[in-house]
Amino acid sequence: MANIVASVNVSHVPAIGAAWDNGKKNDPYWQPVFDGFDFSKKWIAELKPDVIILVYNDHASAFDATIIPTFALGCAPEFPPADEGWGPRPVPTVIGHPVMASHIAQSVILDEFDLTIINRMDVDHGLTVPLTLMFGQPAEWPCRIIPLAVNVVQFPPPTGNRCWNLGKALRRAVESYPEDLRVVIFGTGGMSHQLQGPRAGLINKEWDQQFLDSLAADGQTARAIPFIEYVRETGSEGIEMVMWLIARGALDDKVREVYRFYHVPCSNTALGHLILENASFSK
Amino acid sequence: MANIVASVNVSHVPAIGAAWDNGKKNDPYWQPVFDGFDFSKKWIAELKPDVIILVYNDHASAFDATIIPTFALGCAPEFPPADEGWGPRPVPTVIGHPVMASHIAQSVILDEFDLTIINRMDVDHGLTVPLTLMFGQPAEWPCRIIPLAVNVVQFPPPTGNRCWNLGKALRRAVESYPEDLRVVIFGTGGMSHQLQGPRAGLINKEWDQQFLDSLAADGQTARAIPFIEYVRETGSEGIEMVMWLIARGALDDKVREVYRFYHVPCSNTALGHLILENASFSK
Amino acid sequence: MSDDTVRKEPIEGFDDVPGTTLFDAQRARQGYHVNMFCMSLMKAENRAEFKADEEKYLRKWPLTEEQRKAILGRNWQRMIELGGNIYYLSKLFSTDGKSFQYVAATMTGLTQEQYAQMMLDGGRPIDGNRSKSEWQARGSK
Amino acid sequence: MSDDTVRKEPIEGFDDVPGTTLFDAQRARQGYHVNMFCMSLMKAENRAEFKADEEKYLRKWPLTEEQRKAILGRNWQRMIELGGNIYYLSKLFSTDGKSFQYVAATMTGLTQEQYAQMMLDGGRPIDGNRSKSEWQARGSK
Ligand SMILES: [Fe+3]
Ligand SMILES: [Fe+3]
Repeated sequence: MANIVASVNVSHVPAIGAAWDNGKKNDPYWQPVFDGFDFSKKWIAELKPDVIILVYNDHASAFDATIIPTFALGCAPEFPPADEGWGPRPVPTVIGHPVMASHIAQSVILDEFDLTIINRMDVDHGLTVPLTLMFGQPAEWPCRIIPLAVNVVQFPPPTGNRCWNLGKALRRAVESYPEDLRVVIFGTGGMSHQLQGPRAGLINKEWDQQFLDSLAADGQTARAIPFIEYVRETGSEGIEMVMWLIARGALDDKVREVYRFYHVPCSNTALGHLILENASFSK
Repeated sequence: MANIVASVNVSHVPAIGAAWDNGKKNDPYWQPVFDGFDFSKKWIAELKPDVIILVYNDHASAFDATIIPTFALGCAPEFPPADEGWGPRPVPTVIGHPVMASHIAQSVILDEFDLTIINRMDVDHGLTVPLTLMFGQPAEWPCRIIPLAVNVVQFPPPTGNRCWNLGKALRRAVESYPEDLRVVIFGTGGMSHQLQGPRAGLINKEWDQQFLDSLAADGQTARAIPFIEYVRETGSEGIEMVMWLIARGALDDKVREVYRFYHVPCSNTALGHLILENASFSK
Repeated sequence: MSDDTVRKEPIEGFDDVPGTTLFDAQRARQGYHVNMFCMSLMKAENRAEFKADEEKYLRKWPLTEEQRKAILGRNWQRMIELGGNIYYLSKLFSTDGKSFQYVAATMTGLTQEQYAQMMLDGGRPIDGNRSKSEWQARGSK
Repeated sequence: MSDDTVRKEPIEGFDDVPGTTLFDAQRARQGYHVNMFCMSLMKAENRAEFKADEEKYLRKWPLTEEQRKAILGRNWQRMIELGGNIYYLSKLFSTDGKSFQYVAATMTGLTQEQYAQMMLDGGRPIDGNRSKSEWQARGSK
């Protein structure tokens, strides 16, 4: 049977991708950001996941204003990098896992999640920046990736509680998959940031750390945070953090905090990064 | 406040639209079908709904194989008839209610339904045939229509129980809308039919009548029917009946059966039609 | 990658329903290009192009040879077996000016007249058609 | 039809958050064509066409005069107020070779240098920026 053994939570700031792609990774501004992932690169290279379920949000790239799915699972064989206005990022095409993705889709729909199935999709910085941070620049991404796109752009996003429960359903789906596969789930986006209006540039370190603390504990405090609190305390784009709850919901109640990194600023954003392993998991 | 006062359940066989559009409505084969809606036309003309929430399934018309939403709510200002391969049906464009539809979308997402919002969509026979049956051939449809498209084409469809609960959430959404509007909900598709394979042409009158009986009572028996029973007893396309459960879930526990009509054959299909009014509603 | 053609998770009881193909995700993958080809026929200009030269038009989709043959030969049952879904296929038979009833009949082994008469007589009865064992008992395939 | 510009259902507490526009369904309707225009810039050929003649290119979308002016003048805050969303707008400012930080800074009343320095210093603090009353108390708009 397949198993979700750990979660990787990480911001997916587009400027990180631009810095990497334009050879600025050793600039004084960017070096601390990339250095913050040295441990993580080693950790995931040793863990060797077979599949990553990558929870992210599309930033008006694959989906335009004509269609806004709350939860969209990528079941395609591959997902090319999107052209977000400056040409596609020079990163490998993401190779999916159509059979496992379809199994997951079936399982969570039967569990009464109202999924949208996607059989063709370009993936934007929300999905590719976390891969760059965790894997650098390989010729091919080292494992199969199942994208799960969550609407956090147009109000209302799914509630934190719904996201948490989807995580639980994903876990059941993975554990009912007959092949022995090691799965890691990524929750991306966040942390505090606001990209618009006179309040742009808002950062709330204390709140962000409390959120990380809650996830590293049982997550129940984070799960109950209402939309208005994300907006008020973490900025209009801080709502992306509900996606971390999907990843947390997919883990054991008890987890081990393996690594934490927090850095300000990253363009307009507080970069947060947290690796959790299931308490029940031993390498 | 707005109110759902009644449900109209009706098959949406494409051949009905073709018969009407090609002037065959008085042919001996078709006349009994259209006569079966004489009462219904009068009933709805007297009821004068302001808005219809029309639950139907897209038959690979608006959505192709690249994207399959489980529940998709139409929030566009208008919805043109789709070209299903023989040109669009010569029927009026469907006028939506973007403000109310957005209110409903917001409400049901906050109620933890994972809706897909649609801002542009052509509507196929699944939506237009019920309108023809209920309203004939007016220059414009007599009220605004909010389409709700349900995936019943690719397994798995939403469960009957999920559909029922979505009905309940739709009701809450409508009742929290500030304008005084009379709303009727349509559940379309069904009844027993199979359009493919050596078992094509299957009809199960007894089962269909029991389904109608359950909806006219409290609906709880119908709500619990598993997917395999629909397929086995009513044919591979009989699963469309889960959409009737959305309409039933949106009503009072107690309803009045106002009208029932059942006719075989309609092309490959058993045509079923049931009008229910909330027990709490008086005209 | 895992074998994509065998359903790993038989739907409980489904495989016992006779004469019926379940359009699940694996079928949808198998028939993806068949179905996307059919969708293209929702535009009048594409229908015209297809009618002018079917073989040439079909080259736009990476179909298997079996799928190509089934489409050109209008073998509806075979298209279903190769991952086509009846609602997608309806764009093709509508382009041909055929009806759902015409196409359904071709899959049953009955003539058009026999099928139409069966429907007029109340349709295919459920008794005897619930399970494969019922079909075997009466010698159907 | 009901008035489409006034939000009927204020999100509990949201209207008290200062300097922030909620991109909800009504904003999305208001800015639909602004956002769809931006999406068109995801193709290199469209970017070239837009750069060659912005006014002409914009005529493809039924924009309001205010929206048109805000786009041509790259008034990002105004685009947000008229229903644009920052992720859609990013296709426009990426076409211009501008960054999220550049655009965010223009909305704050700070210079680029001041904004960049504020971020280096740890960002805009949350204290004093939670509510409109806090803004009024310190005389911000
Ligand atoms: Fe993001
Ligand atoms: Fe149908």
